[in-house]
Amino acid sequence: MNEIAPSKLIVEALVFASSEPVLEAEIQASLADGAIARDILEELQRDYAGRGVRLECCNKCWAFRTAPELATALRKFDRRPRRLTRAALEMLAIIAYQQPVTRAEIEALRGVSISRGTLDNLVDAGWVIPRGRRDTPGQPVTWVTTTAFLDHFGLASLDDLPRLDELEGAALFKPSVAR
Amino acid sequence: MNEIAPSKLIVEALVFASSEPVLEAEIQASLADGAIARDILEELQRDYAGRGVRLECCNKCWAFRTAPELATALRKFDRRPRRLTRAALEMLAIIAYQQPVTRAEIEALRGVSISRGTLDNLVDAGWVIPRGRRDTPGQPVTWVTTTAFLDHFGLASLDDLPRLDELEGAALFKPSVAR
Amino acid sequence: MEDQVEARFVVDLEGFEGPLDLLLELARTHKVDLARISILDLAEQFLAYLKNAQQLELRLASEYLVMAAWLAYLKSQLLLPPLERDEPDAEAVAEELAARLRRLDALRRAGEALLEQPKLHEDRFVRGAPEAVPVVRHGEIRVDLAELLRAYARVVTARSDVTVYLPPRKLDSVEAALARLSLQLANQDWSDLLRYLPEILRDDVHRRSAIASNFVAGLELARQGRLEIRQDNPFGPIMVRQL
Repeated sequence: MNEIAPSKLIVEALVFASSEPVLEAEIQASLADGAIARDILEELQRDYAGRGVRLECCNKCWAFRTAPELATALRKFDRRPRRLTRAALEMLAIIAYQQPVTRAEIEALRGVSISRGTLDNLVDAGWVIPRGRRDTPGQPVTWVTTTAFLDHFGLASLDDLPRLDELEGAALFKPSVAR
Repeated sequence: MNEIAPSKLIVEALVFASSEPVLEAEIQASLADGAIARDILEELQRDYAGRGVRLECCNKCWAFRTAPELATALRKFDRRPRRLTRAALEMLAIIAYQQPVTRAEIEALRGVSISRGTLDNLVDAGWVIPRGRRDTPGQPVTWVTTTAFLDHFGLASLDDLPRLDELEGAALFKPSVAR
Repeated sequence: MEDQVEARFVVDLEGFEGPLDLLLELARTHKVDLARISILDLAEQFLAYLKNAQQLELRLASEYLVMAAWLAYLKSQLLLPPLERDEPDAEAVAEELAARLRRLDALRRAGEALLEQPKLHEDRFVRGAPEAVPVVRHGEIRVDLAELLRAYARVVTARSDVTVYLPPRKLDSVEAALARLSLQLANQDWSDLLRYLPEILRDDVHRRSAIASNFVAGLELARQGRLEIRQDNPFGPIMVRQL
């Protein structure tokens, strides 16, 4: 067996040690000059493909996670299912697909006002955060999804969201949305 | 690459996801008939030998651990900008205005003692250095600011620091209301 | 029997997130192809649904009533031949509503698709026993001159907050001066107010306080009509005489 390069060992251990996704930049920072974190991570990802544990990448963050197809075999583990109300799920989907999006835009889409708690729940779960403001009167805050959202739903990036033809090219919001 | 036996996948994921070392008997219980936990675990142990992560066994309990020889190499480098603590900021300000000044004099001015780390932070930043000693009993070291300090704050010289009366004019100086 | 009849007509508006949601649900349950949705049919269903709800005296949120009124109007416009319409573009308005419903439906299905994903802590598990990795913080320190100056101002201000105890000074009181004047003025002709200072004056402050007290006491006695007081010229001696 060939000896594994020290930088690869360090990357593997660094990501493995954490239960949270580790920033690629942080991994790069702990490597000696010349070693490229991305290359090593992708190599590791190939090493772990087909194993019980996978190296997942989401939003330039990396984490080891058990293989999704083992879900039933791992039933004994504490499940922490988050029950989402229909309103919250719809709101999450809107933010995921339309980000950055303001509260008023979400309300316009759903045709109903949003109860305070619905947004709070999504923020508490760590799935959405405010980022920036819309350059319209009142300068409302816009909302985006987080890395934790991608991690939770096993998405490598927002591009992995299921495609919706209905949303393709459709100007969801009237010209009131200035960017 | 050969496909890995499902029971091996399960054992790997099970040990990975467990917060405590897992009893061999417990692993055996979660396997289908015919599979022997011990054999699988030892096979996994060989798979992980020489990697950044090891499968360790102690007292018939199994757990993944990062390789011990990496302990010193495993560091996370946090390059996010830091802020100075209030104590450090006040200390820096006192040194800037009162230099050369001893630690005891700074403590007398702030009315509280200074933790070692506070001064270390300023030294690490390259903003203050010890220079000379006070000609008093114990001959304490006196502290001064550096050129790096001037550079960081965009000052040509220490004379560029506003005087106290100028601070008052700038509304930075808010005398507290008599209580 | 009656219970059964009512049960058949239970309209649960609680479950709906506003009129659009109800419209969408109606479209779905009636297997309407959202791509070829007939707003006319849907409007009728919506109005029937609300009518039913009103017969059961359910309280309807105003937004449902607004939607009902709007749909009723849209329906009437759609039924009229184009020439007699108030609004020429009823079809366009209907199409816009249909498009909104399609979008909402798409987003709802997107949400449902999200739930199909292998979720963390349910289908995928994290490392159960994370290991602490030492963190070396070496980011640039971010602080500007204004913060530095504010900090210095804070230190200096805090220092000036110190409570200062001054030893109480022994001053000559007005009461003492009143007693002095009342006693010593008896049977005296015009005389200088300053003649009646205490015999022992510790220092200049004590002396000045005695002069002030004498003056105040003099004014008080004059007010009571027990004393005459005069000053012939500015800064001249103040003369007093008992009445």
